[in-house]
Amino acid sequence: MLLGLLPAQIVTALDTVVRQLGLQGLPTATAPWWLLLPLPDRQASYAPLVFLVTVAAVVVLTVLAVRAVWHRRVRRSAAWDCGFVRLDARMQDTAEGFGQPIRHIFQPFFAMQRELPTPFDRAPHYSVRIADRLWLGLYQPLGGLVRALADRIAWLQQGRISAYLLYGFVTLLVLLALML
Amino acid sequence: MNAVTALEWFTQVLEVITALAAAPLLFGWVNQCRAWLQNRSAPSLLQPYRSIRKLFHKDAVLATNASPLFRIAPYVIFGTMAAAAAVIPSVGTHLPFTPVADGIALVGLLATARVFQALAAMDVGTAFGTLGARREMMIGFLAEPALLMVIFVASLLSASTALPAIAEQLASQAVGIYPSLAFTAVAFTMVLLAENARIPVDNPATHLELTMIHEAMLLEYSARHLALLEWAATLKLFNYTCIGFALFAPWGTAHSETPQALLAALPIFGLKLLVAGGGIALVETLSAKLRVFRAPEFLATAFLFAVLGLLVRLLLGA
Amino acid sequence: MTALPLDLQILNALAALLLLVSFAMLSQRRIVTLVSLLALQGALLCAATLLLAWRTGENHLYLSAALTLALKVIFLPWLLYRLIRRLGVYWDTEPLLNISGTMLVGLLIVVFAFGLAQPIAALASTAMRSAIGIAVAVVLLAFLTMITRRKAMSQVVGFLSMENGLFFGAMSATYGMPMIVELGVALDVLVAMLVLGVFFFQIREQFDSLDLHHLEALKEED
Amino acid sequence: MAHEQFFIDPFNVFLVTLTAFVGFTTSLFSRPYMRVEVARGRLTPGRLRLFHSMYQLFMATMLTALTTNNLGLLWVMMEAATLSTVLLVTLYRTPAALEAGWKYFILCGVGIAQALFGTILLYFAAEKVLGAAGVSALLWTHLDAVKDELEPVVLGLAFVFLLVGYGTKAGLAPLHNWLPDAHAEGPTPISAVLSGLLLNVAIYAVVRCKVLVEGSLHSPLPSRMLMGFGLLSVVLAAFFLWRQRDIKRLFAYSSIEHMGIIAFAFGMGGAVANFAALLHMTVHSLTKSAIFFAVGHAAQKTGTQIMERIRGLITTSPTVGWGLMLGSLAILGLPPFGVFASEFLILTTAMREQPWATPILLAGLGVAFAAIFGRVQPMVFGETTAKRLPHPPALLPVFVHLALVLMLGLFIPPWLAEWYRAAAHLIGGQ
Repeated sequence: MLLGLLPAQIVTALDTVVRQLGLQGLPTATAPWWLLLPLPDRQASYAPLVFLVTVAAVVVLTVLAVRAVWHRRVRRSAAWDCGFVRLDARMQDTAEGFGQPIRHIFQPFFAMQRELPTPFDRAPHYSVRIADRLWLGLYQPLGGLVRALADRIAWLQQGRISAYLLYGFVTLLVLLALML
Repeated sequence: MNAVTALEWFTQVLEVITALAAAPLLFGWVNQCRAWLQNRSAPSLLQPYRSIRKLFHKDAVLATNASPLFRIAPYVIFGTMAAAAAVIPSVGTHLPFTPVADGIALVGLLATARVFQALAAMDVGTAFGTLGARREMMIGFLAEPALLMVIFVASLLSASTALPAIAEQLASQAVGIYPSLAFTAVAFTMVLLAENARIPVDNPATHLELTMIHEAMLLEYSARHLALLEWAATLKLFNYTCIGFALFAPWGTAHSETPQALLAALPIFGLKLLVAGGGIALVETLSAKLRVFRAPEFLATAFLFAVLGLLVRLLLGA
Repeated sequence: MTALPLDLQILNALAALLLLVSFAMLSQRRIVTLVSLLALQGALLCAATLLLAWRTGENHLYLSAALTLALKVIFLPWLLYRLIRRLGVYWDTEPLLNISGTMLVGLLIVVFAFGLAQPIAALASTAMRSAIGIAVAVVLLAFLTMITRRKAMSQVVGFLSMENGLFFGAMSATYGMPMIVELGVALDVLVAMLVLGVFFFQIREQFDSLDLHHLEALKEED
Repeated sequence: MAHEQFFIDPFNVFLVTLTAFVGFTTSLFSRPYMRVEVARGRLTPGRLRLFHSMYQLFMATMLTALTTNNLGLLWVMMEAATLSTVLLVTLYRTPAALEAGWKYFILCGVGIAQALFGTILLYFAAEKVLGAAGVSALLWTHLDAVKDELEPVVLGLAFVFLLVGYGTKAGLAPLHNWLPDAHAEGPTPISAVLSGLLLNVAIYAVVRCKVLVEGSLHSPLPSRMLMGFGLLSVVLAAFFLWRQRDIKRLFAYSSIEHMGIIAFAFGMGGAVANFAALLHMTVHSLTKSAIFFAVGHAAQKTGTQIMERIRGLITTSPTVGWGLMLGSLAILGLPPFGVFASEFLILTTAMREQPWATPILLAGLGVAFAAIFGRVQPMVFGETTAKRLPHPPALLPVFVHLALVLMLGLFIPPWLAEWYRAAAHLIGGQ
């Protein structure tokens, strides 16, 4: 929030770091504290605090205007259930439901298995399993490769002391041959 | 930063008031054109004003489980739309508000309005509210990049993202054929139609809950809240048309804050509104409503046009 | 080659004998004879040191010869014999590679050792410079015996014969190491033997046999 | 002649302080730890006395090895260090401990014997130049002064023997097989000291010889060999980490990996690489001993070293949990800690000088990170039914070490940096 509302102050603070690094800092613009001037100032400036205050002012103005000109009477009653008898919590939309359209648009990016109940199902149930293609395509094979490699390398450490001595012996001979 | 003169404040206030007043008029005019084009007898031009006034007098009926957010949201949405009107240069371009917010801040403001609308829709928890919110978010999710691309292409031409500066730059440019602007204009109209729930994406006059997007979110509202939201919707259409004028038809807006210039600019602005309203109605009657999951393709083409405009601008330099 | 003086001839003969004993140890299966071969190797080393000391007049060599005699010819073999009798381990099972295979590899290694020692011998100024090759061969052969053995005891004997090879190397290259180092090495070997003795008893206690295939539990392949 | 037997130069001064400090903290840690072990009946009081006496002997041998000027004596001290620790590794008298002890003794004994032959060859080459001056021919300072006149061929062969000899003690790749068994089976203070200090002393010996050989040989072969050993260790250890079920073996392999990184850095040579290697030696021994302290307590509390059976340390005893977690994050080279600083320096120099080696190094580090973090995280944060332990264990040394490593990661005090720079210059020569 602070960074959003007071960018100019933070940018000038960072500017000192840039100067210390010997790079070219911001031009010493004389913009008022509430204004954020980009480098070529002609482009477009932005004053977050003033913007927020104006919008809030307009909102408050509308509230007062409506309250003043018209009335504030409120009456409570049941939500419109469009003919359905009993609305309960289970019928409420879930987050997954909320994301369904976007997921539908980006279908190819998700490896999604969906089980839709057919109208003739005795016990219809709906389930969806979403997996990240990258995880299936890249990470799992990579993990499998590392595990397989680890198993093969584990054979090196097979417990017999004569094998270990042989490793030492062979390294010594190879290095000596290399050195000649 | 030249001192902000009183006249500039005058133009600013004038713009907001014209927006508030003219928005329902534009909405009424579009409905009238549509009716004529579909050779139906048109409702009167002032019908939106009458319905808004009627709603303001009714008692507000709130759902039992409605939270305070439900009651505040209409005011916030209306407030943001009014503030957006202040940022967009409809009549004059010398606005004190220019340094405060540029095009991108404007898109942010519209996004906040959309967020509040979606939250309010989901607040009561009825199936239709969430249905509408979900679809609105989908549309918004796809329309925003296209809108930003449009503003980006326009700012490429005029080296500034502040809408008044773009308008001034384009107005003073020699009139010629700019293919990049043409493509971006097409993209912008498609975004306008999608964002304001016009025909190809959502039918404003529909009563079929399953097909609604914008209307589904307002189902739970009544009386003054509904009035505010209706008015905000008309204001949103008005704002979008003003953005369209600023980016693609900036001639005739007053480039100085003197009263005579403003007075001269008003009739031209009225004429532009009439033409735009007629255009929207024509497009609506010519096209049929798309299935909800065809809307992404529609908006993807909009984005494609905007990017095409960008490429043409960069490659051909026009 | 002019006829070498008598003592050099004897030294070279002793070096050749040392190589022969290392070969013998490589192929020996009875642990008792293995230990006696180790004692023989120690004796040969001691004789060579004495002869070298007499020839070059380096008096610290006499001390080193006495040390080798006491440690490598008398004390350690006696300790090993006692351990063999106490633990009753007389036979070493078939080594990994059969005897003829090991001999062949041993030959290759000796050739390699000589090839290796050639440049060093050329530079050495000591009388016994040709013996450096033999020293390297003895060290590598001892290494081979340790690899191919299956009993803990024979591995230890291989380790000690490697120490003998190293001492012989020092002898032939530089008339022995500085005294302080010789003492240190001798001390280390002595302590190593005591530790190994402790080990034998513990292994015997845990596995009631000195065979190394019991000591293969810690591995990655489970 | 006697006054030249011992010497202190920038290279071994920081190692001596490090060894003394870690030795001190480990003895602090081992006192309560071993008393609990005796109380548990895993040790008889007699063996406890053996432990403490051998521990002191071990510290003595390491400190003399670091300060002695005579390379022969350096070898004798390394052999003595092996002897003193071999008894400690078999302290618990379990079959596994016995096997680990036997392998440790035989493999290191044979390795060290090669180093003796290397020292003989070194002495042989030195005698030709310094004349048969008895002891002074083996004094490092003398040899260093005259190293470019030494015979290159003999020095080359000597370096091979020394590298294989001390390399076995340092746990470099093909000769590392004894290390995981020895570090896992011995009591925890011993694993901490073995992993933390003895490996450093072995690398110290290798570098001492490399300085001499590099001076006379003028060919990049010794550095290439050291780099080869280093890379092989990093890669092999990284893949070994994947199959571990015992926590101490896991961190033993991690020691092999870090020794590989240090060897690779010394192999690259140059002032920055040497500086980074010295820094890495310091932070590695501090972090690794801290981890072993935490692991010791974790194993003692849960009674097992098998990782699957240790769960939810953070709930049962938070100090151990936090100690282990922070230690593992430090050893894996996460930024605020010193290990990241040194690994960063090594990688950047490698990228500049040996670009072909960097992908291998990065792959090794990546695989190791995945393996260790994947196992430690469930151990610390997994859910467990065991309730919280009444008395928090005395884990002050762990957090002192980690604080030091954190400090080294954030800011290296100028005098320490000066030590490292002088040592790097001494080793690098340029």
